Amino acid sequence: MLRVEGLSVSYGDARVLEGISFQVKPGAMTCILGPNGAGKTTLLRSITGIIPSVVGKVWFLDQEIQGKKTHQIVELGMTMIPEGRRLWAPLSIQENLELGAYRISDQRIVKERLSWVYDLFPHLAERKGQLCGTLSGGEQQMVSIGRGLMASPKLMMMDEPSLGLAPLIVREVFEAIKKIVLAGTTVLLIEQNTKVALSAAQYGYVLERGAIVMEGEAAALQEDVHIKQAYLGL
Amino acid sequence: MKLGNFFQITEKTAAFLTFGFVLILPVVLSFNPYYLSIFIIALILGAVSLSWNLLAGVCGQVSFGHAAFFGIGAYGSSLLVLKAGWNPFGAMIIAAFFGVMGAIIIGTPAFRLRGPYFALSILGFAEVVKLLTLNLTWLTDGSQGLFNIPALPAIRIGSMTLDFFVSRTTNYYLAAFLMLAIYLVIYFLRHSNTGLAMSAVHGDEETAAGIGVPVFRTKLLTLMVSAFCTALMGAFYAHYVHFLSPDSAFDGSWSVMPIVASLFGGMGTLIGPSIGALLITGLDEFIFKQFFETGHKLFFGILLAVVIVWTPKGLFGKSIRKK
Amino acid sequence: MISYNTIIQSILSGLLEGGNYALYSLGLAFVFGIMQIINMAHGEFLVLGGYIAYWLLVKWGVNPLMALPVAALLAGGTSFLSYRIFIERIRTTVELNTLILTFGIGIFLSNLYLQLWSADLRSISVHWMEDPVHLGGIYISLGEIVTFVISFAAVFFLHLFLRRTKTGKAIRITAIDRDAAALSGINVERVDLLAFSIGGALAGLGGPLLGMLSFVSPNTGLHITVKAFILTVLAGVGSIPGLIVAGMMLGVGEALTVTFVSSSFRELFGFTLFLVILLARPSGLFGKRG
Amino acid sequence: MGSRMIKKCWCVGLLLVFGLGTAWAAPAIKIGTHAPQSGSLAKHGIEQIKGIRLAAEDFEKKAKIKVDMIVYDDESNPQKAVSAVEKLAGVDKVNAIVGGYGSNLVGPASEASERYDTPYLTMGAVDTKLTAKKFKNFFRLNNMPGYVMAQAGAIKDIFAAKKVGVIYSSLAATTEIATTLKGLLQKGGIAVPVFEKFEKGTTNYKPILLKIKDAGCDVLVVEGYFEDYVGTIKDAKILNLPVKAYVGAWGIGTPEFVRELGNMSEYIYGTSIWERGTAPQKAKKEEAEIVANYKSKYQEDPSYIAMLGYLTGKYMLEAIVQGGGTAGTYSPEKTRNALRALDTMSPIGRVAFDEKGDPRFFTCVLFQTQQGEQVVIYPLDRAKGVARYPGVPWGGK
Repeated sequence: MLRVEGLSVSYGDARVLEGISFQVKPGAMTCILGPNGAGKTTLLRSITGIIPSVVGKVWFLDQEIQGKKTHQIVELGMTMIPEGRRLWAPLSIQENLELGAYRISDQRIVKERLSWVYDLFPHLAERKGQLCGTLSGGEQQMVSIGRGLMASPKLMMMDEPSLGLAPLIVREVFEAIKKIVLAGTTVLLIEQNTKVALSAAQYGYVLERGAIVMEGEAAALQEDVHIKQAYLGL
Repeated sequence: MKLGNFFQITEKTAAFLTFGFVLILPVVLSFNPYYLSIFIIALILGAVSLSWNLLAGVCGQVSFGHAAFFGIGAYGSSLLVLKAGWNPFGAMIIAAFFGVMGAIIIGTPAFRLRGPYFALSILGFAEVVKLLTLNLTWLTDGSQGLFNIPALPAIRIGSMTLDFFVSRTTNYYLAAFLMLAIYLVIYFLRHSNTGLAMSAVHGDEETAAGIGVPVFRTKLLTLMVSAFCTALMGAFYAHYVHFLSPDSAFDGSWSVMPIVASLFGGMGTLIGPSIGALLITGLDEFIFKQFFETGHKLFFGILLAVVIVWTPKGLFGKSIRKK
Repeated sequence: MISYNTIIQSILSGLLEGGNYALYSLGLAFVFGIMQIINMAHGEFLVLGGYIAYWLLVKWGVNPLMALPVAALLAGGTSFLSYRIFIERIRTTVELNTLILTFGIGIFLSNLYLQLWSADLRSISVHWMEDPVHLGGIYISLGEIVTFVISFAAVFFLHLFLRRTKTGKAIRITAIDRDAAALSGINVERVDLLAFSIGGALAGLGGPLLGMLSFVSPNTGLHITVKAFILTVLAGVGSIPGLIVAGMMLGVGEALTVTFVSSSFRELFGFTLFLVILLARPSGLFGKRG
Repeated sequence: MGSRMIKKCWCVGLLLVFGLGTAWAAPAIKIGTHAPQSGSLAKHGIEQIKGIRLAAEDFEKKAKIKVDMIVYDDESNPQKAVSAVEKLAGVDKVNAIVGGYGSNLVGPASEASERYDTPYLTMGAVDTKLTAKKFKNFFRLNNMPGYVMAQAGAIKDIFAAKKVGVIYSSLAATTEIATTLKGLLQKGGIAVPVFEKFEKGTTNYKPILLKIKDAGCDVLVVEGYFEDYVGTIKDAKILNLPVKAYVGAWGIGTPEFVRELGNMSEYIYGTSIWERGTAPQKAKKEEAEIVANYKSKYQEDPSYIAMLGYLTGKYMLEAIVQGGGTAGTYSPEKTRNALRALDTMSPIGRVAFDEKGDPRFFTCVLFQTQQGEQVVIYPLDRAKGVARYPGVPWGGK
C-alpha cells in the first residue's frame, strides 16, 4: 500500500533521515519503533508532504507521491494523526470532526462517518458541543483520531498516540485502533511505547539515528535481544 | 542567479572595500558639491542602517521606529546649541546620550514583547516623541521648526582649516568617519562576549537564557548602543542641514530606509547595510529620477519587492562570509 | 463652559467615527490575525476603493453605496494579484520580509495613483447623506448613520462567515494549525490566497466610506495603515468583533481629548493608548493569545 | 491699494531688450526649479511647475531667447531640497532658481542658494523667519501679513464681530497665520475665546466645533488646507453650527473646491492672492493672456499656485535678461539688482521687493463664494460685490 525507497531529509546541514526504505502492507498494522530523536516524526511529515523537498521515492497505492502537496496526498486516501493531537482548540468536538471531512461535500457521507466515529468513541458523542481546548489528553487523542477517520482514509498514520496518556487510556485508545484496522483501514503506527505497539501490530521496523536498523514480524521482534534490552527494559 | 554563487569575500574584506570606496568616491565625483551632498545623506543613512542592523540583524530585534532616536539626537543637539549655547561637538555627544535615555525608556517595557509587537511599540514611541516635539512649542517651536542651527565649528589642524559650513568635502569625510567609527564599534561589539550573547538571543531566547545569557540585559544594551549611534547621526544631520522640523527630524523614512538598506545589503552581515544605503541612494539618484519627475518612488517600490522575493538575504548577503 | 450637550454630542461623534475606524481596520486585522502578515499596503487597497467610488460617481453618477461591491471587488483583485505575484513566494520566510514586501507594494501603488489620478484630494459628495438628523438636541448626519451601519454589518458578516461557513472555518483552522488543516485535505495555499484577497476586498469596502466622510488622496494610505494597526493591537490580534469596541474607544477618547484638553493632543491620545495597551496588555483588550 | 502705481522706466528698458533680442541671439538661459512632485505637497508643487513651464515658454516666444528649464523633485523633504539647489547651482550651473513649496523646505534651500550665490525667487514660503537673515539672493512674492490683514480687516470692518473662533492646522504656515491673526484681532478689541490647533489628517472636527458653539462665536476662522475645509464644513453642517461667517485661509473656494463641494461651498470666505478676475485694472490684459495660454496648454484653469508659479518664472527670467547685457554674461549680481529694482503691476497687484527680499506691497483679497463664483469683498477698494453676511453654507443663524 505504501512503499518508501531511499528517503533522505536534511534540516540545513543536519541530515535527519538517511536512505529510509520500508513498506506498509494493506489491511494490517505496521509499526515503526525508535527512541526520541530518531527521526520518526520527520519521516511521517515528509511522507505527507508537510516537509517538502526530500530525496527519495514514495509510492502510495502504486502512485508516486513525493513532491505532491499535503492536501493532494490526503485526497488520495492517506491521513496522519499528528503528534500532540493538534486539535483546533477554539472549535467544538463536532466542528473538529466535521472539518476532518473537509474534502467530502456529500453531507450524508459526513453524517455516516460522524456516527461511526461516535460509535467508536461513545464518550465524545456525549460532549459534541464542548470546545476542544477544554478536553483531557485522552479525549483529545480520541478527537484527533476521529478527525483523521472522517475523511475515510485508506491509510492512517499515527504519530505516538500513547504520548502523555495514562495506561488505562492508552489501552482504550489501542482497542479503538484495532477496531479501525478491523474495519478496513490500514494503519502505520509510530511509537516509543514498544510493548503496546508490538502487541498490537503485525509487522515492525526499528528506526535509530535516522536509519532503519531492524525489521521483522512483531512477534519476532518482541523476542529479539536488542529490542528487549534497548526498548523493553528487560 | 545570485551574486553569492560567483564570489565570496570575508566581512573584513568587504568592509575594507566599502570604506576604500567611500574614501575615493569624492575624487571620482571630482569633489562636486552636489554629488557629495547626495552621498553625505547616503552616509548618514548608511550609519543609521548599521546601527539598526546591530539591533535587528545581530540581536534579532526588529525596530520600526528608529526615527525616534534620530529625531531625539537632532533636536537634542540643536536645542543644546541654540538655547544653551553649547559647542556643537559637545552637544552631539550629549544628544547621543539623550538617544540612550530614549532607548531605556521604551526598551525597558517593550523588550517584554516579541516580534512584530516589539517593532510596533517602537513605532508608537516614535510617533509619541514626534507629537511631543510638535506640541511642546515653548521648547521646540512646534511645527515652525528650528531655523539657523549652527554648523559644526571649523577645526584647525596646523595651517589647515576644516570648515563645516560651506565645504561639502569636510562634511562628507566627517560623515564617513562617523560611519567608520560606528562600524568599528559594532564590529568589536559583535566579536566580544556581549556579541556572542546577542547572537544567542537572536537564535533562540529560551535557549540563550538556559545557557546563562542575561537576555533582557543583552537586548536593552544592544538597543542603547544602536540608539546612541542613531542619535549621533541625527545630531550630525541637524548641524549639516541647519534646519529641523518635527516632520523632517522624525520623518518615517528614517525608520524605513535603514530597513530597506539593510535588506538590500544583507542583514546577516555587519557591513551590508551601509553598502545597501550607498546603493539605493545611487539607484534613486542616477536611475529612477531619470524616468519621472513625479512619482519616481514607484520604481523603488517595485525594486524593493523584487529584491525581497528573489534575494531575501540581500544582494550581498551570500557573498560576504561571517569571518 | 463645556455644556452637557456638548459632551454628549462629542461622545456620539466619537462613537460614530469609531465604528468607521473599525471598518477601515477590518482588512488589516483580518489578514494579521489569520496569516500573521502585517499588510503595509492595506491603506493603499482602501484608497483604491475610494477612488473607484469617486470615479463611478463623477463619470456615471453611480451612488457610492452601489459602488461598494465594485470597490471591494477591484481592491480584492489587486490584493489577489499582489499575493500571487509576490507575497506567495516568500510566505514561509521571516515575518519581517512580508512586512517590507507589502510596504514596497504600498509605495508602488501610492505612486501609481499619483501618476494615474494626480495628487488632488478627492472627496465624495452625496448631498442627501450630508443632511443632519435632529434628535432632541443631538445632531447627526444621515451619512454617518449609513456608514456606521455598513461598518457594523461588515464586521458582523465577517464574524459570521468565519464562525458559520465551511470556508470561513477552513480559514480559521488554517490560522490555528496549518499542518493539521492540510492533513484534513485543505489546500492551505489556496486558503492563504483567499484570505489575503478577502483582506484586500474588506479594505476596498472602507474606501468609499472614507471618501464620503472625508477624502482620499494618494498619500492617505499609510496613515490609514498605521491607524488600522493601532486598532488591531487595541482589539487584540484575531479579535474581529473587538475592533468595533476598540474603534469606539479610540473615537470617543479622541473626541473627549479635544473637548476637555485640546485638539492638538488628539493624535497623542491615540498613540499613548496604543503604547499603554501594547506594553501593559500585549494581547489587546479582547485577544486570547499572548 | 495698487491702483496708483507706475511702471518704472526699466520696464521700458526691458521692452527694448526684447526688441533687440531678435537682433542678436542671446545665450540660452538656464533656470532651475525644485518643488515637491511626490509626497503630501505634490499637488501644489506640480501646479507650480506647470505655471513656471508656461512662463518659460511664453518668455521664449516673446524674448526669442532659449530657456533651459531644469526641474527636480524635492519630495517635500528638506535635505532633498538642499540637494536639488546644490545640483542646480553647482552642477547644472543655472542662472537662477525659482520654486520651492513650504517654509521648511525653502528655508534650507534658500540658504544653499545663498552659498552658491544664485538668485532664488519663491511663492511657496511665507514664514517670517525666512527673511530675517537678509540673504542677498532670496526673494519671495508673498508673505504672511498679506493674508492676515485681509482676514482681520474683513472681520472687523464688515462683520463687526465680537467673538471669533480660530482653529488651525498644526503645520507651520497655518500656525503662523493663526497666531498673527489672533494678535491682530485682540489688538482690535475682538475676543478670541477659542484658539486651537488640530492635527493634520483629522477626520472628526465635531468636538472642536462644539467648543466654538459653546463659546458663542460669531465667526469661525479655519486656517488650514483643502481637507480641513471639507471636514469642518461637513461637520459644521451636521452640527448646524450657529456662526455667522466661515472664513478660511488659502486654497478655499477654488474651482476645484467648488467642484468637489458643490453648494456646500456657498457663502464661505477665503483669502486669495489671485483668482480669475481679481487682477487690478492695469494687469487685466496680462491676466487674460496668461489664463488663455494656460488653458490651451493644460486644458484647465490655472490655480492661484499656477499663477504665482508663472509670475515667479516670468520675473526671474526677465531679471536675468535685464542683467544680461552682452552674450554669456548673465550674472547673479545683475539679476539680483534687476529684481530689487522691479516695481510693476501684476495680476496679483503691485510687485516690488524690499532689501530683505520680502514683497513690499503684497496683499491678499478676501472673497466670498456666491453662486459658485468668487466675489471679492475686501479690501473695499478692490471689492466686486457685497458680503452676504450673515451666511454660512449650512444655513447657520
